[in-house]
Amino acid sequence: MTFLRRQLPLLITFVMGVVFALQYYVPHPASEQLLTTVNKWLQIIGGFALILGVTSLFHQHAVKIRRREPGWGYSFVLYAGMLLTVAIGLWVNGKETSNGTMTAFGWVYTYMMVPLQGTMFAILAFFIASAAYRSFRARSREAAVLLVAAVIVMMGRVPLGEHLLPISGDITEWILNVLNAAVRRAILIGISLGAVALSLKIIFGVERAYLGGGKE
Amino acid sequence: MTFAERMVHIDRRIIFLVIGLCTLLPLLHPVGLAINVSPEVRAVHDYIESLPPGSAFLLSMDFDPASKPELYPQAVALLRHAFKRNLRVIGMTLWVSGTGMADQVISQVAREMGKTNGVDYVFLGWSPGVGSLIITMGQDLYKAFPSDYYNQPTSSLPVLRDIRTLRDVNYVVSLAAGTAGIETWYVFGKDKYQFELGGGCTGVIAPGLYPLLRSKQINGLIGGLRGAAEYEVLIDQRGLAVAGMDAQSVTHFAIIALVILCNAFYAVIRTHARRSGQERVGRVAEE
Amino acid sequence: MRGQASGVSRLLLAVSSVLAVWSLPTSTDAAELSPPRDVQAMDTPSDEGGSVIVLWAAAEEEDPKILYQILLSDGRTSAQAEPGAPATMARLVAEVPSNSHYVRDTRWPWWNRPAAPGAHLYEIKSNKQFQLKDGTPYIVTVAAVRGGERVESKGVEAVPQPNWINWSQLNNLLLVILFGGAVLASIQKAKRREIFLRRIPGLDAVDEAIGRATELGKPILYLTGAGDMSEPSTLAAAVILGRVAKRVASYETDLLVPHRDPIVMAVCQEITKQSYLEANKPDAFKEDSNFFITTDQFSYTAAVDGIMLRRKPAANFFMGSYFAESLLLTETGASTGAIQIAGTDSDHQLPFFVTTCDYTLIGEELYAASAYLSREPIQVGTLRGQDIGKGFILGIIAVGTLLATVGVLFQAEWPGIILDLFRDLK
Amino acid sequence: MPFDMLLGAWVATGLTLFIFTFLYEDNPLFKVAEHLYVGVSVGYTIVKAYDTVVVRLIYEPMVKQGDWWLLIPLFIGGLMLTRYVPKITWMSRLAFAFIVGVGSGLAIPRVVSSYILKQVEDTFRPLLVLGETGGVTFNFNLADPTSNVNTIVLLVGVVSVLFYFFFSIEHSGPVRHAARTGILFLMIAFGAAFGYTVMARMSLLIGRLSDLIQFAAPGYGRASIWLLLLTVGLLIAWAFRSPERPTS
Repeated sequence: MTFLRRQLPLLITFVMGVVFALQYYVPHPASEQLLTTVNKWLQIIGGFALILGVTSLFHQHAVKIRRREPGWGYSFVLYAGMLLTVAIGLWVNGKETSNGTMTAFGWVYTYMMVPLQGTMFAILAFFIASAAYRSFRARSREAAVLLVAAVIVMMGRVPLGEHLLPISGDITEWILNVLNAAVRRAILIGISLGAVALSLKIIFGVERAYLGGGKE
Repeated sequence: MTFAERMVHIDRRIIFLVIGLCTLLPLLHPVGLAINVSPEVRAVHDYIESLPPGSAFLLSMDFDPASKPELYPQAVALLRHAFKRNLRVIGMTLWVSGTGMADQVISQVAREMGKTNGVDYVFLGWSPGVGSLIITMGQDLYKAFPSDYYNQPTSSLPVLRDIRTLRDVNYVVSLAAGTAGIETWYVFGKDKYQFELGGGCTGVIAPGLYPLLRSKQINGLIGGLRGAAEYEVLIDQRGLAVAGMDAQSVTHFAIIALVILCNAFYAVIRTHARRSGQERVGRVAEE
Repeated sequence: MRGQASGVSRLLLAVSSVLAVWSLPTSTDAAELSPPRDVQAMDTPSDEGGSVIVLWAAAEEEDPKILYQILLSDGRTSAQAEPGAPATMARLVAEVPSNSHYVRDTRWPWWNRPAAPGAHLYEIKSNKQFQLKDGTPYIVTVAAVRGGERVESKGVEAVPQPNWINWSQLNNLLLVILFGGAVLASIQKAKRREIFLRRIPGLDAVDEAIGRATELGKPILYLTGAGDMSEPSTLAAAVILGRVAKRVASYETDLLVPHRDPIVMAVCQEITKQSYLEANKPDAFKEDSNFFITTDQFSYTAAVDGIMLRRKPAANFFMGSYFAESLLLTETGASTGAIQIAGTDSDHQLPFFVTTCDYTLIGEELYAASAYLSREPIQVGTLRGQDIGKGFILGIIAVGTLLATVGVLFQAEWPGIILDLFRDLK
Repeated sequence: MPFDMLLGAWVATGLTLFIFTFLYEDNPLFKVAEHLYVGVSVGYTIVKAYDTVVVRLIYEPMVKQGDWWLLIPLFIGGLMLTRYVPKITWMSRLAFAFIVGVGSGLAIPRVVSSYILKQVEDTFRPLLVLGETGGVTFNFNLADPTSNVNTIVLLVGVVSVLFYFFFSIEHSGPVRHAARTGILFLMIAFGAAFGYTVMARMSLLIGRLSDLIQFAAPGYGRASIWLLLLTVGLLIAWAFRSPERPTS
C-alpha cells in the first residue's frame, strides 16, 4: 500500500520525465507522434480537471447562498450567467456561427464576453497612470533611473514627443534594443537554469512538494 | 499634512478622471497633431489613387472584435478613399467572427458617402475554406459566393458585372489581425490571379510582415493605429485614428506631467523633512 | 538521341537522369567546364525523414557566374529501366551559384558534419510540389552550368530515412547532464555542511506580512499565477505556498487562494493540508481556502479584485507567472493598503510588479525563495548548483566573445570548434 | 438595424459602463457585471471543453475511429476525481505525477535550447569587425544594435545582471559593484518596458471609448447616453441609500 501511495507516483513522474526529455533528441516521426498523443491526453485530463474546478465554484456560491453571506444575491447572477451560457452553447453545439451567421452563443460571445473582457483590460489604462504617479518617485538612484527611462520612452513613442524632443525616438530604440535586450537575456538565462534544476529535481524525486508530500 | 503631502497622496480617482478626459476629449474633437506619413502607407494610398474610376477593389477584413481599435479605423479610411475614387468595392472577410463587424463598417461608410448596395459596393460576407476559398474565387467568384451577405444572387449584381474571378479585381487589401490574412492572400492568390496586394495589420504583427513588404510580395503596409492615422492624413479626412493618436499623445504627456508634479511635491516634502531634522522620510524611501 | 538529350538539358527543362548519365562522356565539347566531382548522395543525417542530401567537392575556381543545378529523379524506374521504356523525368530541384552552399554554412556542427567544411552540400526536402518518400531510392544528379555550357555528374542513389537520434543536439544533452550533475553534487555537499545564502529582502517581509495580517485579524491572499502545473514558476509558487501556509497555520490567520487552473487548485489543496498537519493545526485547515474561479484571464481578475475590495486582505502574495492582469491586481491591492509581495519569472510583467509591490522576487529569485524559506539542504544545494551554472555561463560568454573576436582578427575557423558547442542546433 | 445587433449594442454598452464604475468604487453595478462575467466565462469554458474534449477528442476518435487507447487518459482523468472519495484520495496523486512528470520532461531540453543556448549563442559577438577595405575596425554606431559598442554594452548588462542573481556568494567587494550595476540595468529596462506599454494600454481604452461613441449614435437609439445617465443615476441613488457603509 505504501508503495502505491508513495513510490508509484514518484516512479510515474520519473518514467514520464525521462521519456519526454529524451523525446526531444529523437527526430523520428514516431517521437513526434508520441508528443501529439500525449498532448491530446493532457487536454482530455484537463477536461476532467475542469469538473474539479466547476464543482469548487458551485460549492463556494452554494455555501454563500445557504449561509446568506453578504452579497449572496450576486451568486445567483453568477449561476444564471453560467447556466444560460451552457444551455445556449449546447443548443447550438458550441458553434459561434452557423452558415456564416451568428448563433445565440456567438451573440453571447460578441456582446457580452468581448466588451466585458475589453473593458476590464482597458481599466489598465487608468491603473498604469496611477501606478506611475504613485511609484515613479526619485527616492533613490535606482528609482530615479527607472523614472527617467520610463519618461524618455513615453516621449519617444508618440508623435508629439518626437516633435518636442526629436532624439527621444532614437534613445527609445537604443534602450529597448540594447539595454532591455541585455537585461531580458540575463533574466532568461537565470530563470532557465532554475527551471531546469527544478524539473530535474522533480524527475529524480528530490522535489515532491507537488504531491503535497513536503518532507518524508 | 502639508499641501505637498496631500498632493502626493492624492485620491487616485482624480488621476482616473484626468486620463479619462485626456482620452475622451481628443476622440470627440481631434486636434490633428502633425503625423509623418511613412512610405509603406503612402504606397497603398497612391495605388488606389492611380486606379481609374470603376476599377474593382476588394477589401478583406480579416479580423475580429478584439482587434477592432486598430483595424476598424483602417477599414473606414480605406473605404472612404475607395468610394471617393468611385471604385467598385467588394467587401468580405476570412474571419467568421468578424462578419457582423465587417458588414457594419462597410454599410456605415457607404451610407455616409451616399453609395448604394449592389450598385456601388457589395458585402460578400464569410465563406468557409480560407485558402481554398481564395482559389475558388480565382476560378469563379459567383461559385465561391453564390449570394452576398444579404442573400442577393451575386451573378445579377450590377457592381459585379465583368468581375467573374479574382483576375478581374485590380487591387486587394487584406486587413489582418493574424492568419488567415495577408500571407494567405499572397500564398493562394496574388501571383496566380495577378492582382496587386496591399496589407493592413495590427501593431503587434506588423514587424513580422515587413519582410513581405521588402520582397514586394505586398505593395504597401498600414501598421496599427498609427498607420490608420497616417492614411487619414493622406485622404485628408481626420477620423478615429488621428483622434486616437492625439489621445495617445495627450495621455502620454498627461502621465509625464503627473510624474513630474509628483516628483516636485516629493522634493518639497524631502527638503522640508530634512530641514526639520526628520531623516525618516528619506530613510524609509531608500528601501 | 544523345544530341537531343543535351539539347533538352540546355533548355533547363527536366531531363532524364538515365539519358543524362549516357550523355556524360560525349559532352567533351564543354571542355572548359568540368562536371561536379565526388558527387555523393545520402539520407540526411539526424532528421525526421523525407529528405536527402547531396555532397560534391568544390571546384578550383568558384565564380557566381557558374551555377550548380541539382536534379532529382525517382530511382526505382531508372533501376528497372528497360531499353526503350520511357525514362522518368528528373526534376530540377534547385539552381545555386557555385560559391554558395558549403558544408560550413549548414546547420550541422563539426561533430555531426557529413563532409569536410569546404565541400558543397544541398539538402533536398519534401515540399508542396513533390514528396520524398522514406525508404524509396532516388537518383540525384548535379550539373554545372555557365552560360550555355552545361555538364552533368553521374547520378547517385540515396534513400531518405527517418533517424532515431539527432546527433547535432548532443551538446544540449551534455549540458543537461553536466548541469544536473552539478546540482546533485551541490545537494550532496549541502547535506554535509552549511552553504551561505545572501539575503533576499522580499522574503524577510513574508513573516512581517503574515504577522501584520494576524494583528489586524485580516486574511492573507495568495495567488499562484496563470500557469498550469507543468510550469516551473507555478511549481515554485506552490512550494512557497506550502511554507507560507505553515506559518499562517501557526498564527491561525485566514488564507485565501483563488485559482485559475483546477489541477493547480487540487495540488495546492494537498500542499496546504500537509502544511497545516506539519504545523500541528489540522483542525484549522479549511478545504475551501483553495478555490477555483475561472480559467478566463479577465473575469478571474475581476473576481480577485472584488475579493480584495470586499475582504480587504492585509497581505497579498503574487507568485508564479502572470500576464496583463498583473497591474489590475496589484493596483487594486495597493488601493486597499495591503502589503504586497510578488515573485514572478514573467519578465514582461516585472516592471509592473516592481513599481507597485512592496517587494518583488525578480525572475530566478522566485525559485530561490523556497530554498531560502526552508533552508533545507536539497533546496539550498540546488541554488548552489544554479550558481555554478551561472558561473559556467559567465565563463563561456567571456571565452566565446574572445574566440569570436579572434576569429575575425585572424579570419580563422578553428574557434568554431568551441563556439559550435554552445549553439542551439535543430 | 437588425434587432439582435441593436440589443447587443445596448447590452455591451451597459456592461462596459458597469465595469467602468469600478474605477469610482466597488458598488452593486460592478458586482453584477463581475459575477455575470465570471458566470458567462465559466459557461463558455464548459461549452468549449465539451465541444473540443468530449466531442472532438474523445467521442469522435473513440466511437467513430475505434481509438481505444483514449481509455488511458480517461482513466487518468478519472483518477483526479477520486479527490471526492476520502479513502482513495491518494489516487489523484498518480494523475498529478503523470502531468508533472510529462511537463518537467518536456521542459528540460527545450528550455536549454531556446533560453540558454539561444541566448548564449547570440551573446557571442566579435568585439571587432572587418572593415570594407579588409582592415579590422571598431564600430561605434549606437543606432545599430549589432555594432561593437552596443555589443560591449550588452555584455556589461548581461554579466552584471547575472551577478545580481548569484545567491550563494556574498555581495561584497567587486561582486557588490557588479550586482549594483546589474540593478541599475534592471531598473532602466523596467522603466523602459513600463513606458513602452503605456501606448498599448491607452489603445485599449481608446477602443472601448470609440465603441461607446459609436453606440451614442441615433442609429443605436443613443444607447451610450441613456445608459450613462442610468448608471450615474443608480450610483447616486446607491450612495444616498448607504451613506455609511458603501460595501456590505
